[in-house]
Amino acid sequence: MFEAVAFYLFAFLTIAMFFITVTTSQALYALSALAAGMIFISAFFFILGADFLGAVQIIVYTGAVMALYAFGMMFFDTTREVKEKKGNKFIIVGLATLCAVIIVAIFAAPIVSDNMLSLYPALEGAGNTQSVGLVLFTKYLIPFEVAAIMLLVAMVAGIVLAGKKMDLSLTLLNAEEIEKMDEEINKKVLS
Amino acid sequence: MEKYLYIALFAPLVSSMFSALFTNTPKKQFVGIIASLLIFSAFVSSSILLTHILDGGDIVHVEMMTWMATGNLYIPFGFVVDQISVTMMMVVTLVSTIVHIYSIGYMDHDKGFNRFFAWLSAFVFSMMILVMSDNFAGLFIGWEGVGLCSWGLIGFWFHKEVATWAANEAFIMNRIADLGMLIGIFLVYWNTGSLQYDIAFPAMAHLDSATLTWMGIFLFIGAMGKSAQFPLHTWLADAMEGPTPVSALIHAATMVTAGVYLVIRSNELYDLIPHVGLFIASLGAFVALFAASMALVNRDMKRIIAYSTLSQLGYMFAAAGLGAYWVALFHLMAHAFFKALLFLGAGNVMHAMHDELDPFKMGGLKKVMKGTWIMMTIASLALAGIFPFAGFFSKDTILEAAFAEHHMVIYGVLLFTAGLTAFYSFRLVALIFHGEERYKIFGIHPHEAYKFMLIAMSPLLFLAMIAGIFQTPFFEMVEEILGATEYHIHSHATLLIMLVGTQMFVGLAILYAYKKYASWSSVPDGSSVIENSFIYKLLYNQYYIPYGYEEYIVKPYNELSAALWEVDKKVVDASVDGIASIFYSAGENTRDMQSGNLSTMLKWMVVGTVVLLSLAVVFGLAARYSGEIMSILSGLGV
Amino acid sequence: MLSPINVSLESLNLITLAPMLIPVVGALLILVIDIIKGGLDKSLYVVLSILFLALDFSALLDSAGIFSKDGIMLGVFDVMLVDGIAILAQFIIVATSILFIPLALTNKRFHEFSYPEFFALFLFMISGFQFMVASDNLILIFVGLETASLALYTLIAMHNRDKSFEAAIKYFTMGALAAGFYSFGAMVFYALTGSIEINQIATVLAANGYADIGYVLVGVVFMLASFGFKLSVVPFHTWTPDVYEGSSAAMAGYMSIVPKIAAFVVAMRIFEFLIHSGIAWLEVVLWVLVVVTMTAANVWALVQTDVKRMLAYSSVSHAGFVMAAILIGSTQSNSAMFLYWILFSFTNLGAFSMLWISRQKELPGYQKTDHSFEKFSGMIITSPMAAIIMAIFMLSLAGIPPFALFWGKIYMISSAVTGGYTVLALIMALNSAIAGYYYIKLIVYMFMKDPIVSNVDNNGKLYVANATLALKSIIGFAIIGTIFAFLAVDPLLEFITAFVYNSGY
Amino acid sequence: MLDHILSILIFFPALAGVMGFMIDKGSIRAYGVAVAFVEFALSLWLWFAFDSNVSGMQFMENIALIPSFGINYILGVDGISLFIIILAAFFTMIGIASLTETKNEKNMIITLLFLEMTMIGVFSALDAIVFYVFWELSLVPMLYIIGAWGGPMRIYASVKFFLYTFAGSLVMLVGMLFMAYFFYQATGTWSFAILDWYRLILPESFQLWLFAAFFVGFAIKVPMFPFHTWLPYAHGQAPTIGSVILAAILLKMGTYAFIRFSLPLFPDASVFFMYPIAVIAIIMIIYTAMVAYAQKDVKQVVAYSSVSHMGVIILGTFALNVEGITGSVFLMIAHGVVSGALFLLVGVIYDRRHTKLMSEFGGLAHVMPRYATIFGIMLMASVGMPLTINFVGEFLSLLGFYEQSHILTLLAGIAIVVGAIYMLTAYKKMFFGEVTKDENRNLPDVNKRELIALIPLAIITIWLGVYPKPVLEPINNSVEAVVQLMHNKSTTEEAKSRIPNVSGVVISKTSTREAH
Amino acid sequence: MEIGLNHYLILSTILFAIGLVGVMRRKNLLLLFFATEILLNSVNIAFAAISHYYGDLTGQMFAFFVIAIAASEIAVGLGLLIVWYKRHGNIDLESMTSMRG
Repeated sequence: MFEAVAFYLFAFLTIAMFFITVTTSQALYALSALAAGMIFISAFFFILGADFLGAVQIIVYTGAVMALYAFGMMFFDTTREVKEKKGNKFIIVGLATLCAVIIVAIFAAPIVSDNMLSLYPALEGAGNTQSVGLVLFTKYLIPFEVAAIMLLVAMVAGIVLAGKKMDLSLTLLNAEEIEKMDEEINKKVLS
Repeated sequence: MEKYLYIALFAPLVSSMFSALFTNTPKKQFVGIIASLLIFSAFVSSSILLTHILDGGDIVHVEMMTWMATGNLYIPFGFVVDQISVTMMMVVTLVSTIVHIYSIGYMDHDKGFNRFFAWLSAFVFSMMILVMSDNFAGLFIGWEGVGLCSWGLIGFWFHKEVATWAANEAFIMNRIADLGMLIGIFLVYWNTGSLQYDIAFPAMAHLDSATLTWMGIFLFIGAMGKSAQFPLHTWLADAMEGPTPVSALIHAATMVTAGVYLVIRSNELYDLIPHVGLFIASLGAFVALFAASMALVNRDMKRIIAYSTLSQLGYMFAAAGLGAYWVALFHLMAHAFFKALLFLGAGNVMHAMHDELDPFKMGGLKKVMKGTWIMMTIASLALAGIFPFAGFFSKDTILEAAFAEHHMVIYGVLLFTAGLTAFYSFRLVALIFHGEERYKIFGIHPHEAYKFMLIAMSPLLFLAMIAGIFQTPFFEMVEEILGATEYHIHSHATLLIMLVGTQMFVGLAILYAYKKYASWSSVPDGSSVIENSFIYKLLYNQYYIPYGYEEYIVKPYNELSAALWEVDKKVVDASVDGIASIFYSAGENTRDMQSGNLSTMLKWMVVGTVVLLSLAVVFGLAARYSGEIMSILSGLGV
Repeated sequence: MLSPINVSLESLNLITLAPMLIPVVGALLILVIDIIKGGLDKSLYVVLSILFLALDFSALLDSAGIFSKDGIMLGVFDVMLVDGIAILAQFIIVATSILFIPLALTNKRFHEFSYPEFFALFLFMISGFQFMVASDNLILIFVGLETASLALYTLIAMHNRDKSFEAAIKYFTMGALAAGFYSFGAMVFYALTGSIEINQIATVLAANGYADIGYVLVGVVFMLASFGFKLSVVPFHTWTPDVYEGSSAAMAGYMSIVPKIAAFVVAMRIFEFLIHSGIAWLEVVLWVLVVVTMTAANVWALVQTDVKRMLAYSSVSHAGFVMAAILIGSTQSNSAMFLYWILFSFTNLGAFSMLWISRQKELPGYQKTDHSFEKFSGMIITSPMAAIIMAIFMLSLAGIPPFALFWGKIYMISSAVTGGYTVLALIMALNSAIAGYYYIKLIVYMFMKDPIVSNVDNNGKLYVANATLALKSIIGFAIIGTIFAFLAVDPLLEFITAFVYNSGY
Repeated sequence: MLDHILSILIFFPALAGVMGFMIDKGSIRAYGVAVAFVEFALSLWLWFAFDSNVSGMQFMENIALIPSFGINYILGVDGISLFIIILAAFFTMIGIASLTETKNEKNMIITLLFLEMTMIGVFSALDAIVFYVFWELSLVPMLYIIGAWGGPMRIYASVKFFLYTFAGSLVMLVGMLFMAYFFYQATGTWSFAILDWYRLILPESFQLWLFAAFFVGFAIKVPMFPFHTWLPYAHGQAPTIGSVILAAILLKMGTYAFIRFSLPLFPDASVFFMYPIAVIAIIMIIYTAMVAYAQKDVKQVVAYSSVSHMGVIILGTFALNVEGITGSVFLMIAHGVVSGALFLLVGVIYDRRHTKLMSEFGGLAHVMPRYATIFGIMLMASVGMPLTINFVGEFLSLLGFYEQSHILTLLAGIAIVVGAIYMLTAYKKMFFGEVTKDENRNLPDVNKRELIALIPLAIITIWLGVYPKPVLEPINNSVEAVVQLMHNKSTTEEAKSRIPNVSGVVISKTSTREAH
Repeated sequence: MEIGLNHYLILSTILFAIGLVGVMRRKNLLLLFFATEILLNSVNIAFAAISHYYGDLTGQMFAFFVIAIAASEIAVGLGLLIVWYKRHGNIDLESMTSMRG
């Protein structure tokens, strides 16, 4: 009973938050709603016994992602009301309705799960975090490492793109300009 | 004898090529002389061959080389000199020798003197191939060859629009007939397995009559074109635009008789299909009358003679169609002599009159052109069939044959035509040589032709007078292959009445012509009553047939061609371009899908997904509830 | 409580990781070098990259040798799956990368190549693609895919002008949506089968006889959408022309080959078993998608005014053509796909390189875009050799024999014929005719129009303004490969067929 | 060397073309003529070494190319292809020799040499894919020639030419792949070798489809009505040399392919489609002849006349007997010579007046008598005058088809009438009458360079018209083999009866020859 | 009332649909990126739920990696936005239509 109440409560809250996120014209509202929605999602994770995931969700999203976005928003100066041209509502609403219909059609009937084998069952007697750790560092070691590479890539990319290196475009400068620039740099280095 | 055969065949070719070398150089007298000599040598060779045949020698048959050989088909360049071809060779070489010599004078002042001889000799060569070939394919080579040379010679004065038009008309009309001929040849090949006369004709005896009928009809269509039979006759009159020696040689003596030659050559075929023969005879008789009627009122000297040629060709076909091949051949020969004479005489007159052709503008020329007058008068007498000139023997035999075969309608038509012939021939003679000297109005000073031209013509004059005596030897010579039917009216009395009656009828016609035209004094200006009568107009306009052709064939053809070109551009091509432009415009019209707006792009992605999703759900539901769906459907009776 | 797990090192089969790790090491090395001493010339990084890629290639050769001896290799808890198609795809990826990287050595300076980060990211990207193709675990595929994609977005943006940012942002945003689709698709499969390994999914689905076909199709749809994006299948293709136009010609050429072959391999893994299980819906939908992609892209290419954009649409069309292989799903068709892509990589890289060497920094008045058709007017007069080479690339792309792509094309169409897809075969053939028009259009400009006066004066320098020995050698390599492809087809075909067949495709 | 003479013939011009890039612009023509002459001499040597009594393939070469997919480099000639190869070499030679184009002469000559490679390749290939390679490749040089040196609409014309034929041949390619697949199904090995395919007997329903697929490719190339509309544009816009080679050689690829592929591979389908194709051929003959009559541009007249004549060739081919097919092969050569010559002749006047409109001429026979003479000879050949080269082919083609259908042959025979109409009218407009335009008054007659090209053509026209045997005999022998093959392969009753059994006939033929 | 897997799946799908609406609707790129976050998060719920109901950790793993991917994407995406913003002073996608057709 508790589970059901919790589910419906958080379901309602997430849906509401995300709905606000996609519809509000205030960027700040959107950001706040998104952050709230993320936290509510972590509640589901806790309900579902995925404690580790819930923690990661809160840390990564509310901690890191939201902070990034907040910085971004300040940078972009979008704290004011966002003016967006309204596109064709019909398409959007139509597509959304279609989605809804499809959802009902798909999940109205239960998914058969009799012959499901649990390949990596949660270990009896071990906490969620331990179990996750075990799987993560055996089976998913490689994806984990690749994810590390991915984060490195993201970092490098972020630095390159947002840093000073992109301020002056060598692509757009012609040969003489580049030469002049190089000379200036050399001067600086020398002086 | 083969040697003489090759000389007869190739001397004209050599002559032609020799003359052709000088085509682009100014006039060279020796070209004409050498050409004439070469043609004469062909004549001599032909004569030697003739004596050989007359002496009862073997038929000369040679095969020079293979022409085409493929599959079952084997066509050699083979030549045969038998009684028929030797007769034709004699006619051809004789007349062409005379015409060559005559032309040296006639074309004296022409820029294209050398070229003329090249074409003329080429014609002789083609004609020789035509008559000497031992198979249909060879015949067809000559057949087309003479057509080509006729084209070149009619259009000899190519700066004249009418001349070139007439040349093309002649060529194209002949081509229509040639198609029939070609089909006839195909029929012969696929039914008998060969195109050689000596294989094909015997084989025909075993064929069913329908096939033979078609064969006969198609071959005769070929003959109709070359011999200008109705309805393909209009080109002959127009062909008179060519130089007069050409008219004499090609359009009177030789080429136009090729059709008759073909029928005679195919006598074995036509003997098997008498109903086609009857058709040929009827058409011949019709053309004889038809052409003669047009000659009655025409005001162009050469056209009158051309119509008379046409008419005489009708006689020949009438004879051939009735099975009297030898009579046809004999008339062909006699006709060649006097008609060539007549044309050459007309050529003299034209020369004298500075190319004036309307006899009403002449008159009284006998004073200045005595020789020509005599020649033309005798030729006309021969043409009219007055005893004892050549025409009497040949033409009367045709009448007899028609009578003897009991084709009284044909007989009657031919007889009546004989009267018409006499009338228009002497109308012409009277208008040209008698009466007042109307040419003076036009300030012309006529003069007689070169003497050597007259001398050259004299053999023809001679033959026109005496050719009749060859009738019996000729009959004896050709009876072997053309059937030994002598057309004798059984009752001598009937024969006598017929002969005398005919002669009197013809004589009266001549007298009437003289009476009416010998003292003609004015040039008609189209105002007289008779000139405005319907019949006159009908005849003068050649029954409006050329007009009809122009209006109902040539013009529609032009228009249809232009229309088809439009169709080609606007339907066939446009549809191809249309298909291409469908793709292109599809691109143009849908490229806005790529609006460059990221939001649109995202929407496209979602749309694609949702569409696929809906399809998936429909399919999934259908699969899940397939049992129910089937039961509902079956309940509905689907 | 937890007991320690003993894993023997041998069972991990770490050798399977070698090819992917080499570029990672290379990338890290480049980054370290940059940190130690900045401002080094790009040639250093180019050569370093080539060296590491060469090492990568030899590692792949090694894997290929092992594969042909022992068959499919699994490694590191069965996450890695090194089978024939993985090896083939990696060969294509690495070889194309080796051919691509010297294109950095242009005569003029361009922004991205001046920074070592470019090369580091490039090597990371290759590694990402390699992981992507060498696994049947949806997680690793996803992570590899994202690694590569994120690097790729940055590489595009590093060209550093408005259009390239625009391109990168468009690509990125749509990529994010595609990532969402991918994860949703994976979720559906996971919900259905409790597994995220393609083999396992196939097994489970086959075991219950596709009872929940509706759910399966939902998963398939999302996968189709996500890979449709990567493979630029209409209507998920909309990023392609913009991104190609926005990035440098060299990058565009690279993008037309490498990301797609990686995506193709994954698509083969995902869709092939579904096709073989006889899902009519998938066949029909794929058929339609293939035909629409081929045809529509061709039709749009017809109306382009910029050569690079035209080539972008042509790449979409080629991708559609190759998608047919997945639909047909026979060994022959899958071999044809690899053959086609190898031949395509030569030709297309050559074509884009030709554009690359003619890249100007300032556009003259008659030229609205970098590579508008007008630019190439009368090239045969001013720069005949370049014109002929470009023409050969175009003819090859159009599928004119005996140039490279023709052989791929006939083999692919033949596989359609063999698979019983007669109408598809006809449409594939006729699409070449439509495509002929726009390839010929460039030839028309180059060979039949009068040259622009200013180009006559400077002797056609424009067309080779960017050329250096390195670029010329790459083009020479591509042109030789394009012309003499017929000599290589037979060994390639045997090699590919063996690898594909032994991987069970 | 004889073992590889075909490869040498194919690749010598290509090699020379590549080397040509090194030649100085001023000397390129001499180089081109020299190369083409050597090539022509080689082709004559091929003829000399060719054994006319052998009906099968000679000088075969076989090199594995893609053996795993059954593609091999197989070459060979028989009587059917031999003379077209010689003709291709010949026309390239005189084409280069008489070249009047001076703009980018070097590119033109190199392109021509490549074109020569592709032409000879098409006619000597015995592997479907190799055939296809050369077939497609031949489009490229032609595209360039028309597009770069043509008239005002040259780009439209060249692109149309390219895409149209390209689209058609792609359908053919699918047909080839099907054929190879059927062969694979039947034998378990892939093969594109034509001689292998000859051994495969297909059920009729398959034959019909494959025939249709091949037909599309060939029909557009020929070009057959209603696929012919690219041709007038291509000819109308192409430079002289382009038209000459297009008409003389490239169009023959289609008809040649019918004999090489369609007939022996699909005998039953050939019989099945005989009447429809004959009807198309007749439409081609009459319809295009009438369209030709309506033209104002003399080159268009010749172009449409080409279509008309190709109709006769098609008709002869689908006579399906030795006479007809031999005739059509011969007519290919004949039409090559004659239409090539006619295009050269049109080029002569175009070089002088820079117009091809007939209304601009008139009375040319006065100022250019030699030109008029040669034109006249070619004109007469074109209308099928006996003792010219065309007649032999036309006669045999029509004769052959007459066995199949009387009425259709009669209709097709209208060719000789309508052909005469447009040709004579055109000739009359150009050459007869008075000289009306002042520009025409002082036109120089044909010069030596032009005569070098025209005289040999005139000689061939007459020579092969009078004595076609040296050419006809090898053709005949090879055609007999083809017809026999068709007879043996045919499965339906109707086909068996329509296609004659030659083996019996051969004996009787020799007997008739002995009889003479 | 038992909360089953289906409830979670439906919730996940609804959130996914909301995300889609956001993706289609938003013109401001930053806000658009929010919507893509929603997409990924919605899937995460489903993964966690399936994982829970099957007693299988793979789903959690997937969700874990999805979070990592989402974080990386944001880094790169914001980088791109910053570059664009520096040049143009806006992050409206309507301003990015220099390439079309």
